[in-house]
Amino acid sequence: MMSAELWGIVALSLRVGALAVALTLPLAFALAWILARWRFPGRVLLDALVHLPLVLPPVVTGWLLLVAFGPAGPVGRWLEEWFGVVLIFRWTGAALAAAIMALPLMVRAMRLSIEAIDLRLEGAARTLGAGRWHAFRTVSLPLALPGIFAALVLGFARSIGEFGATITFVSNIPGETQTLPLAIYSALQVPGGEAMVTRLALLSVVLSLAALVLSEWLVRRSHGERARRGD
Amino acid sequence: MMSAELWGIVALSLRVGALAVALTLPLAFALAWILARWRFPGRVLLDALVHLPLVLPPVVTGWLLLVAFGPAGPVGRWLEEWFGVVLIFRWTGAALAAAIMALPLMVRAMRLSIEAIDLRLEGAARTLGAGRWHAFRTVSLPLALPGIFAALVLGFARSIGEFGATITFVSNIPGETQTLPLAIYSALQVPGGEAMVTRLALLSVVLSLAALVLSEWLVRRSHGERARRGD
Amino acid sequence: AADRGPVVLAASSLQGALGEAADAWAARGHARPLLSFAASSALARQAMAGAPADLFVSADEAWMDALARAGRLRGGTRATLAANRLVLIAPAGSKVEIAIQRRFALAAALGSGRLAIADPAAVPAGRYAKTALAHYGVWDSVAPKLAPAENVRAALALVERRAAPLGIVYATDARASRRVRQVALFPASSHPPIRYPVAILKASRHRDAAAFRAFLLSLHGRAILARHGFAAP
Amino acid sequence: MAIDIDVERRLGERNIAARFTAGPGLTALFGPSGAGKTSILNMVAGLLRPDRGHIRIGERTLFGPGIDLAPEARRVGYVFQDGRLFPHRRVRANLLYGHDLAPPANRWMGFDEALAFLGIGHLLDRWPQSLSGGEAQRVAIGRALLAAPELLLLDEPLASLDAARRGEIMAVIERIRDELRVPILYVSHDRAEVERLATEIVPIGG
Amino acid sequence: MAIDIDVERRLGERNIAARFTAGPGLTALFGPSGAGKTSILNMVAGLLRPDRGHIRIGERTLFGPGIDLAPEARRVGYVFQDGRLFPHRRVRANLLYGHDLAPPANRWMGFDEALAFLGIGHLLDRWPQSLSGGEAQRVAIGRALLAAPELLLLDEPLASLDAARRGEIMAVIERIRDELRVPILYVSHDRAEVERLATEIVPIGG
Ligand SMILES: Nc1ncnc2c1ncn2[C@@H]1O[C@H](COP(=O)(O)OP(=O)(O)OP(=O)(O)O)[C@@H](O)[C@H]1O
Ligand SMILES: Nc1ncnc2c1ncn2[C@@H]1O[C@H](COP(=O)(O)OP(=O)(O)OP(=O)(O)O)[C@@H](O)[C@H]1O
Ligand SMILES: [Mg+2]
Ligand SMILES: [Mg+2]
Repeated sequence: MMSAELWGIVALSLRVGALAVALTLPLAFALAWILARWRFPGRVLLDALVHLPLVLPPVVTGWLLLVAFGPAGPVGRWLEEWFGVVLIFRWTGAALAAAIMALPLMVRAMRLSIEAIDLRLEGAARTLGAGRWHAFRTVSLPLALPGIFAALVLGFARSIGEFGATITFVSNIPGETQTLPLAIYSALQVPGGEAMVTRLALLSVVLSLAALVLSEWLVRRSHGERARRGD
Repeated sequence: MMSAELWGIVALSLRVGALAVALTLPLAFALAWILARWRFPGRVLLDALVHLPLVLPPVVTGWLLLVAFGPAGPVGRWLEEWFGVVLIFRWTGAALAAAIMALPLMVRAMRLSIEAIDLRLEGAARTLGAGRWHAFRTVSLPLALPGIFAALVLGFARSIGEFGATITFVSNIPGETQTLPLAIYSALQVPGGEAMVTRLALLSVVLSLAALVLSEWLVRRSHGERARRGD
Repeated sequence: AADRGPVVLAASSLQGALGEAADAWAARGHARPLLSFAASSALARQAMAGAPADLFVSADEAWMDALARAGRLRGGTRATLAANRLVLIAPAGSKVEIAIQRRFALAAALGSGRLAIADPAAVPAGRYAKTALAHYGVWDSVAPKLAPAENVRAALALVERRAAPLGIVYATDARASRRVRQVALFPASSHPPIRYPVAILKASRHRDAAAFRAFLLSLHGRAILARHGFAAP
Repeated sequence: MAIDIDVERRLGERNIAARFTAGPGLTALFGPSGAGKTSILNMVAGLLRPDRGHIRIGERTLFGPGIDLAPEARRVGYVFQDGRLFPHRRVRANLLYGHDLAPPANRWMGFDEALAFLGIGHLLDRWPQSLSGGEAQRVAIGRALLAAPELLLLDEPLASLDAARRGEIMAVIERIRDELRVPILYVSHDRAEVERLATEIVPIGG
Repeated sequence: MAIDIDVERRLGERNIAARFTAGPGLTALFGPSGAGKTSILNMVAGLLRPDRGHIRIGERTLFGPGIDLAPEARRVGYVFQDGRLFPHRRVRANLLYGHDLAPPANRWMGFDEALAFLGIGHLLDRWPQSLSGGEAQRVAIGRALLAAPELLLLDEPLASLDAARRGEIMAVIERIRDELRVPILYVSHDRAEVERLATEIVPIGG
């Protein structure tokens, strides 16, 4: 049995996770592609930049987000003036925080898959009349699917679990930014809150299990049937 | 210029990160192998279990560690009685926390690489007289190297950045469990600590940059020269 | 090791004051205590789990009570170390003027903004703030306009960064930040006393534990705390 | 359509160089293993950039001073020595890859016709990984022919095919050569094959 | 050493079945593309498990009721139709892989000897990816021979080799067959090759 309040928290977490992953996916893929395929000065620096949210404590990331995207921050002001977009204290801000925290994981997963692509297949596609873009879409992208799926799972799980950057950036507003981890945090702070913590943690686990099962199913559908001939 | 105190924090972070990665590497590889290659009932459950530290807020993971590995916890008591090993308030406990948080990332990276291995090469090795284990060591393992390196980088970066589980499990004891993120947290708590926060955050960045450069160099050494024939 | 001081688990907000006290203690030729600052909840749970620590200084009575109930405290060692006050703050440049009184116009002053406070559902400072606001009958009107932060420092940061036009934090936090301005001080009568209790843990093995506790409670110790803005209990 | 090739390219420590012109028809590149035959086809296809030289097919310059057409603009049909079927597409989708990209007006071989003479109609729903060596090779030939190329590059297309199948495919190649007048660059080690098919034989390396 | 094979195995919708005995020497499996030749070699090598049947080489039962030797225990040398060189090892390390695993007493071909007649001495420090088709094939042959096998499985070993090289390697195969008396299962589509080498010809499928 789940109260309406719990449902609200779960729904919000799902919304935040979904937006975060959707936001990050194209950017992460582009970064993975660039890091896997291009050689340019500053490549290692870009790589380090991508890893930053992993290395910095989440609170610092949240604080940097506050400084940049807050109402007084350069990006925040610009977003509000030009697009009327406000992120602070909004669920979209929570998604942004989760997205940034998920980025390094997603980039790495996709990069591994992109690096494993047999370049000769792209060459074959080109001789068959496919332009660079078409070959990318029909050959490289599908061959990178395992990494993309792994990125989706990792990114979603990370988003569902994101706490430090979120609470620092958008605070803990029930119904707006209070995702599962934030609710768990609140419960952990009070003596005797363990029962609630357990309940909420179990919900998180169920969510991620569902995401995993879904992704496994997608993977199997997309290329599980291709019998591998190991002989 | 860096004070002895800062050096101590950096050295401790490195020690914690190194032990965490060393601890996790074999376990993560085994899990990645099992998840990539074996089909058994409960596989998705194992997969979900591995993802748990990613989904749960770090404080919860830290709390669970405290409950299990604390002096009163079942594992903690057992470790102390039989091996005289105490983890709470020790840097080894910090490494355990970091290791568990890094586990899901490391497993996924290695799993991607293991799944990309051409099974026929293992077959070829077997016909040449290699037993299962020898074929694994000389063919599968080297072919999984990209994933192993990615796992090392991700795991180390995650360990260097781990905060929530660490402070909850082993507290914030200078010289023993106060790694960079915990020192950053402490600096954030004192009004006007931003300068210190910035200094410490920069140190984290430098550490991870160094780790990245090192790993890129290792990757290039291990198989960068193998000219890929993309034509 | 003999030259290691006692392990002190203390609420983060005491960091500056206890750090100075530890230095003063060390200057007298004692081993400097190992100070571990974190959220009271995290530290209390560690003590609850039987962690080998000597002293616990909490930011509120609730966690100390919980430890007492669990039998983790050494009898007769609980005392109040310091007290604190709540203040209403605004960003440094803000011109807002508000007097705290019955039904004062806090919601109106916030406009479309939010009130930064430590999470009232979780953090002691937030709970005190909630009581104080309820005391003046303004809680219901601002409850939908809160920005509940992870701790007092995070609430302070929200005001410093002008993400929130107003906030409620401890006097000690407001005092030390140049980016915020104290708008008003909450009368002590508006909320339960904000007290930092200290006690020796049952797990304590360090011979200096009692002496350091006594030092903190001595005139010298209280003077240090006062210098950091803490009130006498 | 005449073929005019003069290319040079360094590969590791080896220098691959070739210079020849050939009339229309099928030009066989003949030479020992490692002589550079595949490299030459790769340069013609636009997959390997010559260090210098030119590549002209009839009126079209594929490569030359200031010119380096993209592979997809060269309109070659390339049967690779190593197959290179797309592992993520079934046989049908492999065959249709180039077919669907070519303007219908340019196509000179129908899908069903290709299936018939290659004997691969029963393989359409299979994944490339499950094909036998010869089956994969026939699919690769079909994929190249169906892309409606203006120039065919065949790198040992008949290796590992049985004599009957080989004869049928050679007959089709002859038809492409004579009726459709598509120029063909052909690599093979089989004397009989080359003597039957080649209009001209160009020795490579040695 | 006599070969006694009777196997059956379902692959997708096809049923691969073969039943033959052959004396010592070189047994050629001859049949159209897709007949199941590679599958039979895979079953003999222990890479594909027959659904039923037995595989006996001389005195040794590799597969039979209750018996299923691991591939490494079968002591076969397999030249795959698709190369399968280890991409992470240079040519030298590829060649030495099986060589170093075999007890020195069992070896019947020296490293230098293999390099010489295969003409791959200059390739030792190269990565497999950079080899030409024929070069890779010769390295694969060398790798299999150097593993000191008691049974050779050769799947189109001479495809894409030039006539001169082909002749040299055939001479070596004849020597292995006659002097060393290593039994050989040989797949080829080339009539001339098969007629020159085969002691016995077994038709497969059709
Ligand atoms: N990256 C490289 N580094 C060094 N040598 C290379 C590289 N790539 C190719 N080569 C060499 O260039 C030569 C030509 O290769 P190519 O594949 O064109 O030969 P080929 O004539 O097609 O031979 P085959 O008949 O065996 O397929 C070979 O000797 C090959 O080893
Ligand atoms: N996983 C599979 N699913 C369906 N069919 C399969 C599968 N694996 C192999 N086959 C079929 O089994 C048959 C035998 O394959 P095999 O590779 O043994 O043929 P082969 O005689 O070696 O042919 P070739 O001379 O073309 O190499 C082929 O028709 C192939 O398509
Ligand atoms: Mg070639
Ligand atoms: Mg075959």
